[in-house]
Amino acid sequence: MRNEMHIRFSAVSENESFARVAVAAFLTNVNPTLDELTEIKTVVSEAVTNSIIHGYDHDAEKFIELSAVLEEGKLDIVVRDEGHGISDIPEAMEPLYSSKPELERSGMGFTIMENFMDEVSVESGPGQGTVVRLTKYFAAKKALCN
Amino acid sequence: MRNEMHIRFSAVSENESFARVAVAAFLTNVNPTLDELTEIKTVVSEAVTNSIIHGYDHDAEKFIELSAVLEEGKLDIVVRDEGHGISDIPEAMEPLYSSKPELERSGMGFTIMENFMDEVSVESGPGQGTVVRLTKYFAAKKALCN
Amino acid sequence: IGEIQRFIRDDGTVKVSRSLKETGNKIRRARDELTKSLSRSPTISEIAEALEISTEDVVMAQEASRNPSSIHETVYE
Ligand SMILES: Nc1ncnc2c1ncn2[C@@H]1O[C@H](COP(=O)(O)OP(=O)(O)O)[C@@H](O)[C@H]1O
Ligand SMILES: Nc1ncnc2c1ncn2[C@@H]1O[C@H](COP(=O)(O)OP(=O)(O)O)[C@@H](O)[C@H]1O
Ligand SMILES: [Mg+2]
Ligand SMILES: [Mg+2]
Repeated sequence: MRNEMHIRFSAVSENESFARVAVAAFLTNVNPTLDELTEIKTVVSEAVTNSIIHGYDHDAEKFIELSAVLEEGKLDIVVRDEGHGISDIPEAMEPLYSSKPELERSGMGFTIMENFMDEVSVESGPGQGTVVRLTKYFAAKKALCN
Repeated sequence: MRNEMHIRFSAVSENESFARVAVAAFLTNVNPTLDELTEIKTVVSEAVTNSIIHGYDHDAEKFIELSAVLEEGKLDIVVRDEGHGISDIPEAMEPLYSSKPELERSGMGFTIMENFMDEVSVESGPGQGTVVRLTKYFAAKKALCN
Repeated sequence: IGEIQRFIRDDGTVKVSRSLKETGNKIRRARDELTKSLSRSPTISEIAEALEISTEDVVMAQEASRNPSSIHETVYE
């Protein structure tokens, strides 16, 4: 069975927590382990925070789109903003690279996403917004653990 | 500040719980009491269940839209489906009326919504889907409670 | 050996459903105590503070420990 949800929400930092819990609640149906859930929530936080801070420079009038599709143990998450975009994607994805080090950003957002998810892809360009696609295989992971 | 979220999700009963938690998580920003939260979640359950059971006859390919807008203590919730619709709205909203009593539906869904929310309105017609609008004033409630 | 057993038990395979149900029971107890001491329903942040957990966990656990018949109890009480 395929199950999907698509959320559109105001780009305010308060909604970072909302986005995390919404994805966690959506995943409850596959009864993940605590670790799996923590990882997914962390990854969603990183992507949503990036959209709020880097994509929109904290413009509360803007919107972020967060999708999750579950199908046969495969989870696809998409985080999309229509913000400033990224000009050099490979550079942005390097560990420790941050265009806003003055905000004490760690530059580890994309590294964390790549670490916790099975696939990560980024589509972006200056003025074109950013789409981050994250995939995780649940069934496989579960088979390993049991 | 205005904060909004719009969710579109598969019309499957597993997502009833997802919808409840998503709204609860969104409301965390206004720090509701557990009682307030339980009431809102109950109301969301009733409206979403109606869309799944009555609107779509459990067609998992269909989608439900759930919106929540928070602005100065006013919460507007909208639950929308594109299902069969309701031909006689006043009759449908009567306590104990159910078009599917054989499913052990209590016929109390709309009554519960009217009981827990400050305003309830229904827009629907045969073949036109159903839109349920629910409003609750949070600030006022809180002032009363303190 | 105790160390190893603890390690094995905590190897990250704890299902969320179990953990949330346990927290849900603590929330119910905290809610009852706080309702008495405050003479009103506690807010979600008051529960979180009392149990030293996040409001996110309160939201998740409250749902997980939900009694399916509670809707009807709420209405008919
Ligand atoms: N949604 C986005 N919109 C615009 N730029 C982004 C977005 N996400 C990431 N970036 C760019 O990629 C860089 C690296 O992101 P990340 O690894 O999360 O580190 P950090 O957020 O700590 O800077 C950011 O500093 C920013 O320049
Ligand atoms: N989304 C909907 N689409 C079509 N019909 C609906 C919808 N919601 C409610 N109804 C109609 O209104 C009636 C009353 O709803 P409700 O008070 O929730 O009682 P119950 O769900 O127990 O039947 C339903 O039996 C159904 O005929
Ligand atoms: Mg980042
Ligand atoms: Mg009903």
